[in-house]
Amino acid sequence: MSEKLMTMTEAIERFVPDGSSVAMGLALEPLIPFAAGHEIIRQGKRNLTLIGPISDILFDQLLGAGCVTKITAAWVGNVSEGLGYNYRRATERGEPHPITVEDHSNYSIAMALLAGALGVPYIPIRSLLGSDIARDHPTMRPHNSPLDGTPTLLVPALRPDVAVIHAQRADTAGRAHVWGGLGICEEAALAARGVIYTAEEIVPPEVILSDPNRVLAPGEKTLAVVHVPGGAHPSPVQGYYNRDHASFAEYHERSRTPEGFAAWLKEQVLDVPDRAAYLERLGVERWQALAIHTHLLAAPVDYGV
Amino acid sequence: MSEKLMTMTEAIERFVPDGSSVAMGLALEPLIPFAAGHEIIRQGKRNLTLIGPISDILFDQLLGAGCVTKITAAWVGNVSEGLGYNYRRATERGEPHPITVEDHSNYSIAMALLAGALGVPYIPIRSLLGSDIARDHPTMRPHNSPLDGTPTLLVPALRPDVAVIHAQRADTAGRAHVWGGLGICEEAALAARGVIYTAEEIVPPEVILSDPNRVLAPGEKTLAVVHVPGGAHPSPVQGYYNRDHASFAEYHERSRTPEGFAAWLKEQVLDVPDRAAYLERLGVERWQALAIHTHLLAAPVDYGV
Amino acid sequence: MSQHAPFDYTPQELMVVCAAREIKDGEVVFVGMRLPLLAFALAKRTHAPNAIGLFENGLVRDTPSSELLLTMGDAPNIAGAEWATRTGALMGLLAQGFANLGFVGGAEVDRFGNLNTSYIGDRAHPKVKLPGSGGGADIASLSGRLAIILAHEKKRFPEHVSYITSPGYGDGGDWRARVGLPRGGPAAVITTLAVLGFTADTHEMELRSWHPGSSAEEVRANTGWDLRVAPDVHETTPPTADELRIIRECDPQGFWTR
Amino acid sequence: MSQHAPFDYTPQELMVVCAAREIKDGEVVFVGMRLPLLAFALAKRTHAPNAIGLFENGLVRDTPSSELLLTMGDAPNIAGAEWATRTGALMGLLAQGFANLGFVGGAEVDRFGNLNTSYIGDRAHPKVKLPGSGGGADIASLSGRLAIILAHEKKRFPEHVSYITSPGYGDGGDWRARVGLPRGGPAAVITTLAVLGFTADTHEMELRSWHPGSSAEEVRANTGWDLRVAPDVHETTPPTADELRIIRECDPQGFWTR
Repeated sequence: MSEKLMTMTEAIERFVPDGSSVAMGLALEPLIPFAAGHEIIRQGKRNLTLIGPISDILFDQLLGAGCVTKITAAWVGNVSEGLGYNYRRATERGEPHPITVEDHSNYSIAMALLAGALGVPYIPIRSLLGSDIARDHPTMRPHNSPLDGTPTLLVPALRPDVAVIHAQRADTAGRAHVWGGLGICEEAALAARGVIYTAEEIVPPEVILSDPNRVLAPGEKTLAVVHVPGGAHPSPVQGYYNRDHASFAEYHERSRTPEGFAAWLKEQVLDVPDRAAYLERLGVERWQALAIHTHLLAAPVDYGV
Repeated sequence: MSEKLMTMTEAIERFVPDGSSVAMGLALEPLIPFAAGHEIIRQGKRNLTLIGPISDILFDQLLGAGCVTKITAAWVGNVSEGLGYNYRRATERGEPHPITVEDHSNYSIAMALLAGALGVPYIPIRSLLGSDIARDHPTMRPHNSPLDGTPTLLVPALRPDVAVIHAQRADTAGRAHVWGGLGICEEAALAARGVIYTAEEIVPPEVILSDPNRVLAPGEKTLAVVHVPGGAHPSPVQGYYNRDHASFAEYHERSRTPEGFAAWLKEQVLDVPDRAAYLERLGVERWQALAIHTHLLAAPVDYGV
Repeated sequence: MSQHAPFDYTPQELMVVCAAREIKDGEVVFVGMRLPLLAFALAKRTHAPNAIGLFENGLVRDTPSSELLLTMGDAPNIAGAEWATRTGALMGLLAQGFANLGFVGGAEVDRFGNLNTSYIGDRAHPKVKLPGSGGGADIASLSGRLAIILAHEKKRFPEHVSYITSPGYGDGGDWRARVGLPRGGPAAVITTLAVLGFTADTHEMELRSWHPGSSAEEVRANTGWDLRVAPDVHETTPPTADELRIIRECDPQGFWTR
Repeated sequence: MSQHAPFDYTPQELMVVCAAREIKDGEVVFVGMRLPLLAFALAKRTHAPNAIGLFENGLVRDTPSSELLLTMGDAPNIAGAEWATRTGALMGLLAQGFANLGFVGGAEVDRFGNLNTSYIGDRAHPKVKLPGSGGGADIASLSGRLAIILAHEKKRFPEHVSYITSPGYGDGGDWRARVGLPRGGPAAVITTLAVLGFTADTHEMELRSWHPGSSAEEVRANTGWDLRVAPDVHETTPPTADELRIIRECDPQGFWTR
């Protein structure tokens, strides 16, 4: 089992080339890999296709930074605040440059990645029939079921080049425990050609192997494991820290204008070397306010033989 | 949340009517609900359709007892010993009566139940193409993908009337924790119109809700919860007891002839009122020999907020 | 209480109460975000203690969250859930017909209950790009009944939405069956001014009740077509003191309700 | 060693050794049951320490089980797995092309490597009803290479199997591509008498090596058609003392190997 632990810089340099398709924000509001996203911005990646269900401001940040030419998602904005201004500027005015958007619903993006994970060409669903999402989508197509003639919408398999997933803990061989809200993390990890895990903790293999039902995907899918405490802030990590609602509000205000966003980006991303510096900038007090105040341990489970 | 705890007698009487389709043995070799199967035999259920991936002698017993008219499965026999003699007698000589067999593979039965769980009409797979399983199956059909014209085999959704699942622990509201080898338990629980859980332990709801990622399916799917310690013997239950290999060997020998099977059935099922009496018959010494000798606890998980 | 009610609550609080009233006891409710989160909590604590909540991030809850939620993925919404699974598995239950009722919001709703949360204006060069469907289009496609919540402004009630994100009744009548949707359709539209429903045959929107302080005339004047009025149209029953107390316990800062 | 070898090991032990030799280091192997379980353990402890094992009950293991397994679902095979998931998810990886090599057993194999584990004789009134596919048909359909293990008896080697449970090369040539199978096909047939392979063009079975104590003649006499013989046919390299020691450590009672 090869060693997959590396720095964020190396992981993004090696496994997120310009032009690649990158699945992120797969657990919906929690576990969003902001630290990885910010490193993508710092490295000036270009022509990325971003894939995800909803994206709680991370996609908006990558759009504003000019890294993205295509969005394949069900929702892009700021969940607690509303619209994403960079998403609006990109789609309405082509700023900083035009992008293409492949609209999905949360069910259709989940089924597209599930089809990729299952190695099947498509999954025929009965949602979105009659919607303009189905009408305008470049690859979904209506098809009457050969079994009974009823209408279905074929959702073609989607296989991202890489999925970036923030996990509570991982080992250096690339196996991770992820818990809480799971969203489409598993479908994406299995459908992707490879996975980058960013993790709150790096633990010995025996910790991960002590609970194989909790492992997200086999280590053979893993490209890199990066140790990034706080790597999902301002999104929450079950059992580690809560959502920093104020950061989402602040981003909403400051990203209203291109100039405001540019200043935010310089201050929060470009002038910040890494996540440790980011958390230092955030300040101990604010960080501690997000800390877990009530620990809720899962009941013991015995895999004994 | 309604109370769903009841006796095995009541659960089988109410929720496994003659002629129903029953999914069992869904974790493959472990967690086979033998106690429930034996109660089905004692109640003399008839014209059942049994659905499962493989069946490690439980299906053979139900066939020999005359409960079954149809098998929808990938494999029926005795995993550590080989063939199932009642399955042979039923298919080769129509004894005790003729049955129909819908052959599947483990992947196709999983996809049939997954399609039922996802509410989609079918899943198009690239396995079994050119096989006689595909040629002879009454409802699977070859179909070139409308997306790229490549051959696929459409596996239609399967929705059992009831899934019977043996769990390590459940609460009286019908939520269960199942761990270890999972097989197609989840697909079947979600595809079935209802679920009967037989459980090693009945625990307070807070134990189950302490680990929502470990819950197999929502309680609203549950018809009944039955407390049956040892209810999976001779199959194993991770963390509770190991597989009783000798019982499978003994069954193999004794079921070789119809007379031998009849004697086995009388002794092991018909003359045994319930699982407690069954375990008493088995004997403390033999039962203790199957006990967990090495406890292997899963690493702690915090759902804290 | 009721004659003073208009001064005792905000429009959002009344909308939460109207939304809660759509939930019948024992129903499985696809909750979604914002006001419906409070409506679910309110219903559970009043007339629907056995209601079950579904969330598109993969959650099933038989109890409301212990804390105010700004997102469905906040840690308190996951702790104590009865099931936390994959979005695909949860949406599969929705596709099976597991949800009796679903809630969605929107920027625009039209005469036949079609919702737009994607593009205002031309799809290629939109005047406003909205965030998109999320799970809304699925909830609208697959729930047994749909309740829509939005602010009542003329621009938000065009005769035809510029983009159908979440299908309502299309162009009316049996459109849903014709396009292959397995069930459902909008049952209620809850706005800042009124509660509206849909006629049984043509599935056209109609005014069911105006909120205290508003009127049928004001509602029709703020609707982008000649809105039908139900024969039994009446004033919306205002919130009770109990309902308001519970809402304010759930949202003490008024994040969603002020 | 080799001249005494025939007396030092059982046919099953030699088959385990031959099966292990099919596993290359670092490969992902769909293990299945019985002898391949031992072959996987042997390969891991000798030339293929980085091989990964897949099991159709949803397991991925990077270490062999600590105890002898009578079934893949035995508790020791699950404890310490690197992934224990749903059969559907695991089979999905197989369908993606994740497995380099798969193992299957069978009751009958024919000239083009098609396997029957379902019906001997007429499907409607079979002479013998075998247990069926299990995951075998999927492993044969979707693995990068397939290794088949069975006893070498004439009745088990008919020119055409009476029922194709697990597709080999059909009627030969490019049949797999024609029927739409995405990859793969049998690479080796390991029997009690020999190791056989398949020709590159017609995909017809051919003798590659006879086991010590057997001969090309004996193998051909126990095969139900005029079996081709590879130009470089030779005697099977017998097990080494190390290989036998490891096998006997894994199966001290000889449950699978005696």
